[in-house]
Amino acid sequence: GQPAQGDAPVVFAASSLSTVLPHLDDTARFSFDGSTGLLDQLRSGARADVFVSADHDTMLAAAEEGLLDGEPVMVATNRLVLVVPADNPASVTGFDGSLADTRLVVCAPEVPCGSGARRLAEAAGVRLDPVSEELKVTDVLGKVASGEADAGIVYATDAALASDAVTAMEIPGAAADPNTYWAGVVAQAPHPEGAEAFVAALAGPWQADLRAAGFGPPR
Amino acid sequence: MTGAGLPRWAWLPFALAMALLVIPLAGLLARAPWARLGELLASDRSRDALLLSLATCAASTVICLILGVPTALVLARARGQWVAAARTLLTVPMVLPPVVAGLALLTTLGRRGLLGQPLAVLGVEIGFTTAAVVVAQTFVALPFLVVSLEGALRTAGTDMERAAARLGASPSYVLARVTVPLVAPAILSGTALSFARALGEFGATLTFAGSLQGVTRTLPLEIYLLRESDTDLALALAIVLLGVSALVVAAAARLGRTHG
Amino acid sequence: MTGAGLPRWAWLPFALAMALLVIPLAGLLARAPWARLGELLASDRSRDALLLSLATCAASTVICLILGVPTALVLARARGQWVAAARTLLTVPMVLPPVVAGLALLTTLGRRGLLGQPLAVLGVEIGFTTAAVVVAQTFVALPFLVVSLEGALRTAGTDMERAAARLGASPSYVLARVTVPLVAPAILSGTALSFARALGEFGATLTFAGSLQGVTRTLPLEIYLLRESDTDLALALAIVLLGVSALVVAAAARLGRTHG
Amino acid sequence: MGEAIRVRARHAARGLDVDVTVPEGSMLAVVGPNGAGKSSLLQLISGDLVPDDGEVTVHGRTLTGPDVHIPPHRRAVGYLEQRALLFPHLTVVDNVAFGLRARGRDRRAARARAAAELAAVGCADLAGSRPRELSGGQQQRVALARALATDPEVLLLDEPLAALDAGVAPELRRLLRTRLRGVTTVIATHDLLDVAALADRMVELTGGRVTAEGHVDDLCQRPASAFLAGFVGVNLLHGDTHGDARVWLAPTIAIAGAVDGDLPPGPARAVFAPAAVAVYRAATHGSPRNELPAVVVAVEDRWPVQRVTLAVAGQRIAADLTPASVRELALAPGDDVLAVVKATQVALHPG
Amino acid sequence: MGEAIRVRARHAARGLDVDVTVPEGSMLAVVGPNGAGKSSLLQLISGDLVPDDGEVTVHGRTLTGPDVHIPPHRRAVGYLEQRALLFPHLTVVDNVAFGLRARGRDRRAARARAAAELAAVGCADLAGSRPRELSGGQQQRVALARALATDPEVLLLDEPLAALDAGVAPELRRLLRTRLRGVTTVIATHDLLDVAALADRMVELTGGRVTAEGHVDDLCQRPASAFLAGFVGVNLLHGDTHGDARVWLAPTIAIAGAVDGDLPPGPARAVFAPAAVAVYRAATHGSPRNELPAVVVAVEDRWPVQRVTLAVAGQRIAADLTPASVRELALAPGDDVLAVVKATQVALHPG
Ligand SMILES: Nc1ncnc2c1ncn2[C@@H]1O[C@H](COP(=O)(O)OP(=O)(O)OP(=O)(O)O)[C@@H](O)[C@H]1O
Ligand SMILES: Nc1ncnc2c1ncn2[C@@H]1O[C@H](COP(=O)(O)OP(=O)(O)OP(=O)(O)O)[C@@H](O)[C@H]1O
Ligand code: MOO
Ligand SMILES: [Mg+2]
Ligand SMILES: [Mg+2]
Repeated sequence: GQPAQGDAPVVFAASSLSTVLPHLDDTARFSFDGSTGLLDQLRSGARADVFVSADHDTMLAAAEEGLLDGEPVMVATNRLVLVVPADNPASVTGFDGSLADTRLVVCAPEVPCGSGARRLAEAAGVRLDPVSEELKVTDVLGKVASGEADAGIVYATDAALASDAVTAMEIPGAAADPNTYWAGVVAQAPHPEGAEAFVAALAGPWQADLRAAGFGPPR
Repeated sequence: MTGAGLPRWAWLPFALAMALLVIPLAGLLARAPWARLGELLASDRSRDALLLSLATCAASTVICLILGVPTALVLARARGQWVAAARTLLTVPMVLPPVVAGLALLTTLGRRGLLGQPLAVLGVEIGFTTAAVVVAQTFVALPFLVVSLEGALRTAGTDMERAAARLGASPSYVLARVTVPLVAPAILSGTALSFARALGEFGATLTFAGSLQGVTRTLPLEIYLLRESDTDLALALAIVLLGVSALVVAAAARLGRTHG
Repeated sequence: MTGAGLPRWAWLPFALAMALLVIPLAGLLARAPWARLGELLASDRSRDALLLSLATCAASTVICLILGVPTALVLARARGQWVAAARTLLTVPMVLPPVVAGLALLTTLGRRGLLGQPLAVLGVEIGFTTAAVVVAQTFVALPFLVVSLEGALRTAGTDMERAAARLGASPSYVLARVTVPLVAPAILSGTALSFARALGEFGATLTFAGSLQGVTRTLPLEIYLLRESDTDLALALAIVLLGVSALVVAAAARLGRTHG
Repeated sequence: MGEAIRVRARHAARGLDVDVTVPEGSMLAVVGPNGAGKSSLLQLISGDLVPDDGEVTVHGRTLTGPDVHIPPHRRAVGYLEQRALLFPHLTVVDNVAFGLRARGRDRRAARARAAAELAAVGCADLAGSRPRELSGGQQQRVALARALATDPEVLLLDEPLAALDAGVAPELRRLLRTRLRGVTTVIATHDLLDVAALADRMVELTGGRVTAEGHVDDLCQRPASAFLAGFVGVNLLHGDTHGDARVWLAPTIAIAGAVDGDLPPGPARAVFAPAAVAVYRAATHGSPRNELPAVVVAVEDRWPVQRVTLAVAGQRIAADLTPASVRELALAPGDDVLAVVKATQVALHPG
Repeated sequence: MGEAIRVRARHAARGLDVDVTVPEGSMLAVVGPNGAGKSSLLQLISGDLVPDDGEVTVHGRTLTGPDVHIPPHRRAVGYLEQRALLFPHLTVVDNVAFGLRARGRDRRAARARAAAELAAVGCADLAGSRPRELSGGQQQRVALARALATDPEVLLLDEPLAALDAGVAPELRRLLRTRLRGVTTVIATHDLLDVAALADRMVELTGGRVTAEGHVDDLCQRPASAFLAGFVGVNLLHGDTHGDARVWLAPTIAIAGAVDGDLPPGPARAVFAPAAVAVYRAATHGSPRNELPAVVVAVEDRWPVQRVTLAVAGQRIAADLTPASVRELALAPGDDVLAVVKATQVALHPG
């Protein structure tokens, strides 16, 4: 159910949710940034009610540092896909040998999308030789969409947003090793009831909308 | 009589510099969705971001003026070894990567920060409020005003101030009625620079103030967010940002010329 | 005899400004892992990032000098309506949010960009190369040099240049032997500013050049990335960045003083 | 002694329309009130000012003409202003060597020549100093050495001594005279001492036009304009003569004097020194003296004399009296007196 | 007429050690070579310079003393420099009104007073102009009006006319004289005309110390130092007297003159004008005249006379001759001549 107006929560959410969440709840107020940046802000005492991270490690850290009230719940998954510019100038055929000698961009291993890509490549026996290891998935998508890069590895939801500029290709095994999204109520939340309601809605009634935006179901 | 005249070859590097700096701006303009501009900018999010940016920039610019003019005066007129040190310290925030600047602010003014903790005890919390945006903008913009104004103050020299003192004017009266009017063009252009820099502030705001629509999500943050989902709107907002900056800088230059 | 003297109250805003700008720096220093600093900085990644940053900044600073000094000269000495317009255009990149700056560069010099496309046909592609980092740094740093130098050139006036021309010196000789030595302190401080700004460049590099260890991942990018995995190392690198900036600015100020 | 410089030019914005020549190796003084166009004339020669129309030639070579304009740095013209404008970042010797270095002379040769020029202006010992360590007079000397080190065909001086202390100016004037012997020079000045000590010929400019031209002595002894008379420090009265060694200032007032050359009937002027004028309360009737009815306008101290300004037939003259006689006469503005001048001390000229 | 200003102060860095008083309502001229400490003395009075030790009192009030230092803006001391230093952003009338506005006077009253001061300096019609539209002379007038509009108890003038064209200076000097009647004033100057036209008393500073002090007429007529003699433009010869109206310059060379007051045996000096000196090639033996063996040092044009510098018994004197006589004598440096001066034109003083 919709939380009451007066109890509208402040939601700190990972940037990849910035398109879908405002459509789901127009009373809550959102602050979007990378998961780590948000964690830093919570550590510094930011007054938030809900924290939604785009990976498990960050949420775990938040829980360990006592920044959460109760247990976080997994609300979605997101699989990695291969994107190429709409005209596919390097004639990439998929997550295979055709990536050799192309200008491939991926995320740096320090960020979740980067570590995931590496795991998938190892499993598929594909050698990744990127020209750039970006700091944010946005930058990977930006470089592919502008044609600067021939291929890139991003989340399915990102690919969906830029569908007229890029073509997405599935990566074998990606659906089985997705990135997980977690939501939790922040300790000493100013709007605890709104927060609880928001997390519950994410895990329940809003699942269909998340799915429509390209997210996968929680596991 | 313009001195020795310009060496003719100087126009080549000038043209290259203009090309380097102007062509990318032109590229941005070329890609902008001009036809849909009005419609795009009419959205709630755009309006909120634009109004928030203008309001916070106005506030931080006023603070920059109040703090910056006396600071430039002290740096230009006081003597001693420490002045050089103070000047260097003031310049550093100007060149810090904004994210590092934001981290520094967070460490200091955050609820658990050096100053933030005692302030929080007093019930004052600025993190993640509009006030935090103003602080971040002031932090990055203030040095621009101070540095450009200090140079002008040194150039203007102290002759007129001495003449005023000899007519019986107190230091404050001299400041208000002689010094400030004399360097008015520099104050104007310095103000324009710091306003424009505040308007473009991104990294420090994101890190220190967060990105909450209508509260802390300024124009650059909105552009950053929209880049992924709505490139057209992002570009449209970038054009607005660019236009406001150029307008402010050009207006200050023109005002300064008429005045000076 | 320092004119009218400072109004005593001017020290209050000065102290506030110093506090606002210096305390966050102190906060950063306070949180830095001093004990582990040596060990942290010894890693390959740190070394690569630092060396890349120094090398690209050196290159972009040299380009800034080559392009910026004649550009400032043209702006200071040429006359006409268009000079004001050129000056405004040159200032805008200085205040653009770096991400927008990077977008602008991508639209222009990218493989499908205005200039990038013809260049790509000729086999020149700068995307994802160290050259792209230098271009991004030059784009954001050049205005700093031009703006500060132009002011100094106007202040210096043309008397000495005229005197030199009357002794038979050609415009180029006058530039090299009179104009440049006369404004040497301003050139120095402008160079320091643009070096430091280039060193801190983050958003434009990220958006335009990418981020590959040893090729395009400069110190600020490395700091941002390390925040995700190794906060201590990130802080240590931030301290290094801060130190190098402060050193360069302070050294230029000192050199300028001895010289001027 | 041929013609070294010829300037024939018009410049509407500066209200200038001149035709001036300077003979080889001589110095021409240009005098005239503020804004008369003195500096503009020099700038035409240096190439800093482009005339609307006309020609500037030096030694027969056209520097400025209908289709030519040699820029300042390619003219062999030296220019010295009120301010020395020494380069602050160079030592004194390098300042002087600057022009030669700019012409590609090697450092050693340029320095040697510079040292010689410095010695010539008595500043040999300052070679290693910085300009800011020099007094105003020393700076001006060095600037002169610097201007001369390039062997300019022509030297232009724009009030080169005006900014100097009265104590330094005479010394520098002496130096200029020695050093500029044989250099074709044009000097714009407000100071009679410059003209007297240095120049051969002079030109009076008024409102951008040449209003008098000739040898210094001629113009000083027979000043034709109020400006020149004031410049020289003598009294000038205009009137008419019937050709009888008297000039009528008014129907009943005439001044008698010595005729120098011809004095045909018509307009004429009388020239005499303030020191030659005595003031009396009542008529004296002595030997051939002029007794002109006058009104006291002002009395002013000019040690060691008192200068009394008088109005005679609507014109102004000055009388230099001893303080004692002023006290004795108790002169005050408005008093009616007689200005008495011996006829032998008055020179009459036509015009 | 009591004492309005008393400065008794030492300042080691400026090499200053002075004790000077200025009587109420009078003008004191401070003269001396460059660097003598003239400006420093004025700065002590204005409060811009703090002495190491000493006191500055104005009308009995201690402005600077062992434990007091009233800052410049709280002293009722006006200060006028060479440069007018008008505020470029204010109109002329607002420049003049500035001091009153700074004291809290309302705009209307301040403007009215300013207009009156402007009228007094003859610049009423410039009230609405900007300083940059004014000529140098006009700027200096406005600066004077501005300084006087605050009714300073004391006015300090630091070479206020030195930067002006020779044409404007006399007029401004006249104005200063009228306008400063009754204002206690100290003027530092290099120009005898300033002293003669304006000052009552004068002080000679040399190397930071007072080396002569007294009434202008006394010091000018009996200059005791080479600086003062040169300043006044007279010749000064030092020697010894036996008390017989002669001063011995060397064992065989004496100059006779008129004794003014007492002349006890001992050191003495002879003072006479350059115009009183004639030059001969051979002895003349006429009425009571001095014929001093001399060597020509230099000949210089000083229209309308030629100035001949002579060395007499190791001292320098100047002789002003007509160009005709110089030509006739064919004088050249190094020539041996006789300098002839009538004894009645030489004043002898002790000291
Ligand atoms: N740079 C300039 N631009 C336009 N007009 C000028 C400029 N300089 C001088 N004038 C005008 O040209 C005329 C001649 O000026 P010029 O400087 O030649 O006079 P001057 O005889 O040298 O005067 P002064 O004795 O004051 O030096 C004046 O009316 C002056 O206002
Ligand atoms: N601001 C200063 N700081 C240090 N010393 C100074 C300063 N101004 C002057 N002096 C020194 O103090 C001494 C007296 O200088 P002052 O300016 O009073 O001389 P002055 O008589 O006014 O000379 P001038 O005729 O050149 O104006 C000089 O030795 C000078 O070098
Ligand atoms: O350099 Mo930034 O963090 O994109 O403003
Ligand atoms: Mg002139
Ligand atoms: Mg002085």
